[in-house]
Amino acid sequence: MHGLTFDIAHLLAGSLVLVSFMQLYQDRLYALLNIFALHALVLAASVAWQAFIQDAPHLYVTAGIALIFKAIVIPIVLHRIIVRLGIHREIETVVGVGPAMLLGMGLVALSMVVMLRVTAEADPLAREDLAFALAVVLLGLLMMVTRRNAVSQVIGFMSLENGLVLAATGAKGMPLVVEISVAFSVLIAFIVIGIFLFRIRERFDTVDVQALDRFRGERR
Amino acid sequence: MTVVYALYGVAALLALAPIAIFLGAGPRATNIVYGASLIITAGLGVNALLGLFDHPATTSGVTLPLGLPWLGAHLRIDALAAFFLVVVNLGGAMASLFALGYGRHEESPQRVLPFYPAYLAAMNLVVLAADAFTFLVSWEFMSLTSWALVIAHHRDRENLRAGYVYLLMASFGTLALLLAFGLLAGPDGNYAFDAIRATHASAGLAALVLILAVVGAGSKAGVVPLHAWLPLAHPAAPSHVSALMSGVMTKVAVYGFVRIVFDLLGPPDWWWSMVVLAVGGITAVMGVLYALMQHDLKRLLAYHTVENIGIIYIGLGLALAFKANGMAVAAALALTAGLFHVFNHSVFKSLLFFGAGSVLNATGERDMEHLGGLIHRMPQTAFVFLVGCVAISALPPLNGFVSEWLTFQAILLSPQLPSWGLKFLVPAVGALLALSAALAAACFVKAFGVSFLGRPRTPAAANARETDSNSLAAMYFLAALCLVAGVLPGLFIDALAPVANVLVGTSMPHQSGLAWLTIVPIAESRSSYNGLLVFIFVVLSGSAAVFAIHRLASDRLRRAAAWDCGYPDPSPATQYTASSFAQPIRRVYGTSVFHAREIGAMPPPGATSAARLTVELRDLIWDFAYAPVAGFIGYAADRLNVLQFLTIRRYLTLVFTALVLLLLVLATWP
Amino acid sequence: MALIRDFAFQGAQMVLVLLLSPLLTGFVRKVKARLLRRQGPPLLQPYRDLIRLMRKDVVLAQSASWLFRVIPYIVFAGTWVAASLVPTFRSGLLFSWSADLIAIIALLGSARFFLALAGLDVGTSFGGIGSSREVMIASLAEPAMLMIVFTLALVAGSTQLSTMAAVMVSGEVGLRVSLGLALLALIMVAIAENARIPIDNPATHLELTMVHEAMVLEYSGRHLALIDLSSELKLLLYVSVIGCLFTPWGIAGPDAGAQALAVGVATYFGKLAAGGVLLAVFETAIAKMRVFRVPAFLGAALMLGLLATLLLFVSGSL
Amino acid sequence: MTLDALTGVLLIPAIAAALLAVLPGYRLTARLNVLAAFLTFATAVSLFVVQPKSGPYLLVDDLNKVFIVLTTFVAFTTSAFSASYIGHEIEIGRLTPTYVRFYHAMYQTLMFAMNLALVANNIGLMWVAIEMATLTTVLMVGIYRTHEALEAAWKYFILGSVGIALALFGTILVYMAARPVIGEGLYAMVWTVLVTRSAEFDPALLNVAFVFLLLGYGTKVGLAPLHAWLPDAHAEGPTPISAVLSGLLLNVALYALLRFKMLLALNSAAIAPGPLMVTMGLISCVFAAFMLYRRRDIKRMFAYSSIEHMGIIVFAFGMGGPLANFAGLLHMTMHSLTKSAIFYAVGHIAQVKGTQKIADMGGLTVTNPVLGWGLVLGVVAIAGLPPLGIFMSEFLVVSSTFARQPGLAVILVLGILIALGGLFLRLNSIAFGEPRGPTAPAQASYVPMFAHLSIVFMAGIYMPPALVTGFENVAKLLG
Repeated sequence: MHGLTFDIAHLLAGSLVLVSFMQLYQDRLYALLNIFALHALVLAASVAWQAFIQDAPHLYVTAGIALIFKAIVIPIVLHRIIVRLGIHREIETVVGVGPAMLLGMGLVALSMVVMLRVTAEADPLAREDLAFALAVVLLGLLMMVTRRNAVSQVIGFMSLENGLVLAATGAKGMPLVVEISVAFSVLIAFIVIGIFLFRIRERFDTVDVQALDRFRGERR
Repeated sequence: MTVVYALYGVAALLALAPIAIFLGAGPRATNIVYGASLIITAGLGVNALLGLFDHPATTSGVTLPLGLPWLGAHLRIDALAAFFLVVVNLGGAMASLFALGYGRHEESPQRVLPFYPAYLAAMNLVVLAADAFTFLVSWEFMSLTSWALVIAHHRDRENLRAGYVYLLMASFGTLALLLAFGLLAGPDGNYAFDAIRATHASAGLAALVLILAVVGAGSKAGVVPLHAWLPLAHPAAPSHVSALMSGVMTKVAVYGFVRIVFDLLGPPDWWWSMVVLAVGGITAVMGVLYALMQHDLKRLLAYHTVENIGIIYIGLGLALAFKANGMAVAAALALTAGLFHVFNHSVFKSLLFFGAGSVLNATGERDMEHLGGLIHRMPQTAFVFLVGCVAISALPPLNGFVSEWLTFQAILLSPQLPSWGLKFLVPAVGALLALSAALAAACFVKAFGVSFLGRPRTPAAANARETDSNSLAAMYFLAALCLVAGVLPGLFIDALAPVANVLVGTSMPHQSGLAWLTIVPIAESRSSYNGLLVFIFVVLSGSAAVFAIHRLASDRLRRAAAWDCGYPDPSPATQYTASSFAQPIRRVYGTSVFHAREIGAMPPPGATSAARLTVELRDLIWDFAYAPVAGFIGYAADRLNVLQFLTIRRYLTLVFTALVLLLLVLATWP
Repeated sequence: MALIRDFAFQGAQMVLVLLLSPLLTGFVRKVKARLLRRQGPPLLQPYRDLIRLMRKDVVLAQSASWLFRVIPYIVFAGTWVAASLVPTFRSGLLFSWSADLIAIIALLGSARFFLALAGLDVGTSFGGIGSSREVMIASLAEPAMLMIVFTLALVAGSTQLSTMAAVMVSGEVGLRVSLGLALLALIMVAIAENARIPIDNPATHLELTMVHEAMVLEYSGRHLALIDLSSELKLLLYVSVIGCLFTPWGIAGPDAGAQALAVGVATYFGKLAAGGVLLAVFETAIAKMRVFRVPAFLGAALMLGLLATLLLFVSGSL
Repeated sequence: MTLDALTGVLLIPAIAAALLAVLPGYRLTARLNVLAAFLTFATAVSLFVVQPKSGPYLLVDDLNKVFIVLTTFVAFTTSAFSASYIGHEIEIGRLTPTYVRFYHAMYQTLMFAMNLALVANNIGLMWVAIEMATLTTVLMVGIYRTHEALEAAWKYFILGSVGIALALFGTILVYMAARPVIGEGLYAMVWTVLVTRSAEFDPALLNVAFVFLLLGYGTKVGLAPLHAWLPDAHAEGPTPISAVLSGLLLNVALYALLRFKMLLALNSAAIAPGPLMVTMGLISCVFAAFMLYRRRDIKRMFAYSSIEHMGIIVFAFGMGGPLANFAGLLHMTMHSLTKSAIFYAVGHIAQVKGTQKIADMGGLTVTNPVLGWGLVLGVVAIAGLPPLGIFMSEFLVVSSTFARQPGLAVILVLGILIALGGLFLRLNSIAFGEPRGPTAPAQASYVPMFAHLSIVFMAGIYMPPALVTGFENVAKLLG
């Protein structure tokens, strides 16, 4: 019994990492969106599974949020934004896909090394999960820093946060998980609205130095 | 008891500062503030003097519940402190008296009056302090108040720059001292001086502390190469403050040095003296050479302060050398020489700055090239200024000579020193001292001759007015003091005996008992000097000559045009100027020290334009010590400033990198 | 009784140097003239010059200040006092301990200080030239002189001229390298200080290379007389210093009898004469050097003095 | 939960925020704002009289008492300052009444969030509170709706969110480390429980957790290289918010960091948190010192000086030991007071001159003596010159460090010196020299500014024994 539960949990967590890699691989926005939806889907599945094996019903809420909000609502909204801003066929990676993948490998390895030093009596499930979660977090961050496009950076941030949720749900009996996932959804909503309202076109970094000079008197 | 009285005085001065703010800017405010500080500092001086003479009573401290919580503010007067308190408050009282007249011409008194008493109080507190924290607070407070006084005339960009450099160097020195005290106090923080005395630092630490003390106190005293701020800041302040900064504050810095090195640091190592001696010798000569190249009167005086600090350090270095080799008597002689010079310099440097201030008031000029002939318009100022010049040039029968004579006597005792380094260094330092003395005389011939003698070079100089009675009173008093200290040095040497007793364990032989008030450093067979007799001799023979000639030969006198080998030129422009007077010496020393170059631009044949001779001087110390630092900071600031203009993604990259780095640290953690 | 005697000797010394100094100058001039196959002025010419100048009116420049009129007396007094403290024919003078050799040098220094001021007082270009060059020369000569003093003081263990002379005359000193160096340096300094060839030319006017004469150009009458007298005193002083330090033989002790005193006086005259002749020969043999060669000359003197001192510091016996 | 001072410091701002959100009228709301802030402060002070017992959610001990009182006090004075500041903003029409209402509501919300973060006994709750504080400040930074304001707000928002995420991950890890020892559920996140058992936690987990917490909350503290949001947020928001950010929010984040440092310090097997903090502190100090030199915007300059001082404080706490901890606490207090005072002055100056460009202001001591000298005094204090309080703390930090780690102390001293150079370089042209720019007299209340400065001045000369013992206890607590 236990073996099976473990394996399924591992399977889901590992596939989450895998999906993160697939995200890194994409350089077209639509594709990226779809992959992210998949990411959220896998997360929802693993959270649900955790809810099941820990028989902690409140985790189902989290799973639900992940499913509805992240896997459906956000992608649709972002899709519309992309259309609105007309940036759907941009190639906007800073470093090429290859190097990004390599970096990703390195990060996964790093997170394994860091996490597996944890002594085993912290129960193995948590340990493996944490390793995967850390990997997902790092990959999300990597995504944020290797993409120029606001939308894909949001996606990066969200997959980072998926990693957090994975860790949180993996942490058996952790209180406030639901609250935290809600809080994060709010945060993301803010970001998306921000992009939408402030017309942040291609990227966050429209930091036009000239404009800064003019306005802030920070001329060099 | 002395301490308590002193504290009352300091408190009164501190209270005077906020009062001054509300008194505003009128002449009334000036009179009140300077009058009050005159009275208070005079009282403090007398108090300290009494303390110096019956000093067993004075070595008593008080501890106020101020400053560091679990330590409190320790305040204490021992002989050393008492002596320096005398110096400080004598200078303070005279400056206040002078300012009673001078201050009336101040254009922005409200920027001077509040800080002036606070400055005096701070200098007193530095000397009174008996724990590291109180000492440093007062020390930096002293810098702060004087900084405010330096930028009193802040509309002049130069003054602002001077103040800026000054504050930076002052804080640099303070931080160096802070580190020194950090070492002395040890990890569990025994900041009280008594506790520090009780523990003896290891040789390595002591060496570090010595270096830090030389740097920290030196940057305040203005030893080369840390002197750069001094000639900028001292002239920028109002003249009575310049007098205080040059005549008194540098002495407070010397006090800090003596307190740390002779008192707190424990038995000296043999090579310490070499550091101090080398610094002193170089400072003396460089200072006077810089001074010779100046034609701004106050800046010239400021550079001379650097020179005299060098002389003082030479005395202290010799004392250190003798002390390290257990030659207590010689050490006492050298230390007394150094401290006596401290007193002398504070007297005649204040006098000279007062004179410069009076000239500034009378003509609005600091540049000697625009002065001249003032002896006709301001005879009294000229007379006292002349006295100051003779005194600072170390010429008998005035006081400057006595202290340098004592230093020479100390040098003559040094062949007994065992260490070879000293055997080579001391004669060289002696030569440097002699050189600086001779150059100082040259420099003051220039200073007095160009600004007071000759014919007026500008209308301002031609229409100068004699300065007011208060200023004159202050200057006459100091001039008289120069003479008294010159002809009756025995009294002062005896007064310094307790200080020497405290610091090197013994003192010079008692002088006041000797016949004709002679001074005898070691033994009469070795050397002796009697300023009084020499003075009387000179006066007698001089007046005898006058009497004889006027009685027996002629006393007739006709006025006529100057002879000048038959080519008299009415234009005052044909006189020797300051720079032309310095030209031979510039040729001799300047070419190497300042890379001095003279560029003569002749007009093309037939052109009627004038030929120009321009002189280029480079301050190598600035170029090679200060400019690079400033350059580096500017460079680094520019490079780092890029980080202000990154894009959010790049900032995220920074965060990401930091995270990965830390995780790597963890991964590689044993 | 003894006190009165000492007073008498001190007075005698003062009068003696005052009276002898013009004679020495006259003597040097005479010898120089002879060496040049000239008749030369009579020996007593300097006295005549002085008296004549004394009688003349003083013509004072309009721009001259009170200081200008005081300075000659200060210079004279300072030099005279300095000269009268140097043991000439009898050591242990009453007041010799009131100023040691360093103080004597410093007294001359103050005399020079005021003289240089006088050069600037009237505000003419010549005076300026003179003063500026004078102080430049002094700035090297004085340290050199002090180094020499150091050397001798280290040998004698004292800076008191009487004691030094006593030590020198007692054979214990012997011949020393450092003393030789010191003597050489002292002669060079003496030449510079007394404005002799090759540093300066006491006999010229209206020449851009002159130093001392340019400084006192504006003086006339009794003032000029005093200035001249003091420079003559200065020459005498240096000769007697050299005499009392390097050839101390014959100087009578503090409690010497009449015959010893006679010897002392005789030897002193001898020393003066010898010094005068040597100086004259030297001056006629050598040409005046350019002003900006002077620093090298005096720098050499300074280096010699420093070297001598160093030798004594490093090993007491050299 | 019972109604005591502890809940008071939370309820008062909450209620006030609700009220202010609906009440109209600038005068009334401003007064109410001040009143609420004062009540909160009074309640906080009462914590010293009667110490309520802490529950699983809320906690009060010596450590956070200091923070709470400091926070509420500065919040109170700032509200007084903001009353006069906002008045002027309305006059010149930079803010509409609607925005002012929003502003006041947000102000109290921020107070609530910060107090919650300080009294939270549950690390999850603490995290939520800090996130809340961040979001509110983001909204206030962007309140002027200018291009640069939005730019700054956005930057702050993104970097802040990432920081929050990292901090959360750290928090989760701490829970994971605690769970095997304490058992599942609430108590594995309760601070007071964690402290007692942390020696048995898994060190490796704690290490990773601390790394994430250091970076997450360090972003809020403004440690380089995570500081990027701070200067712009200070420069573009309303000045009262700059004061609150520098004076309070940084401290709150620092407080969180300290809590976790204690946790790690108690576990001997885990890595020593000290070196990490020392390193980041030194980097921030020196880096910010250099950044001061090329500043053109007065508020941004003082923001960088905040970074520098946060560096010094983190350095001190990283060094540890009773003396250094004491110095760190003292420095933090003094810095909050001084820096907010400076921002009060700067706010009025910017209003008088109508700009924040240093190049357009000059000779303030001539045109507006009180403001000018106030600023000079503030800069003198912040530069660490005596006789003001920061000198004492810097004295303690440096002298106590130099005996243990000479190299570090030297670097720190250099940083301080360079910073002093940068500050006075600008001060010269702002306060002295020929007057430049408009010279209208400022209609301002100088009370808050001089209140702070006089406290700092007093502290530099005389520290009341009660305060000293309090700080000493905390220093011991921090180990």
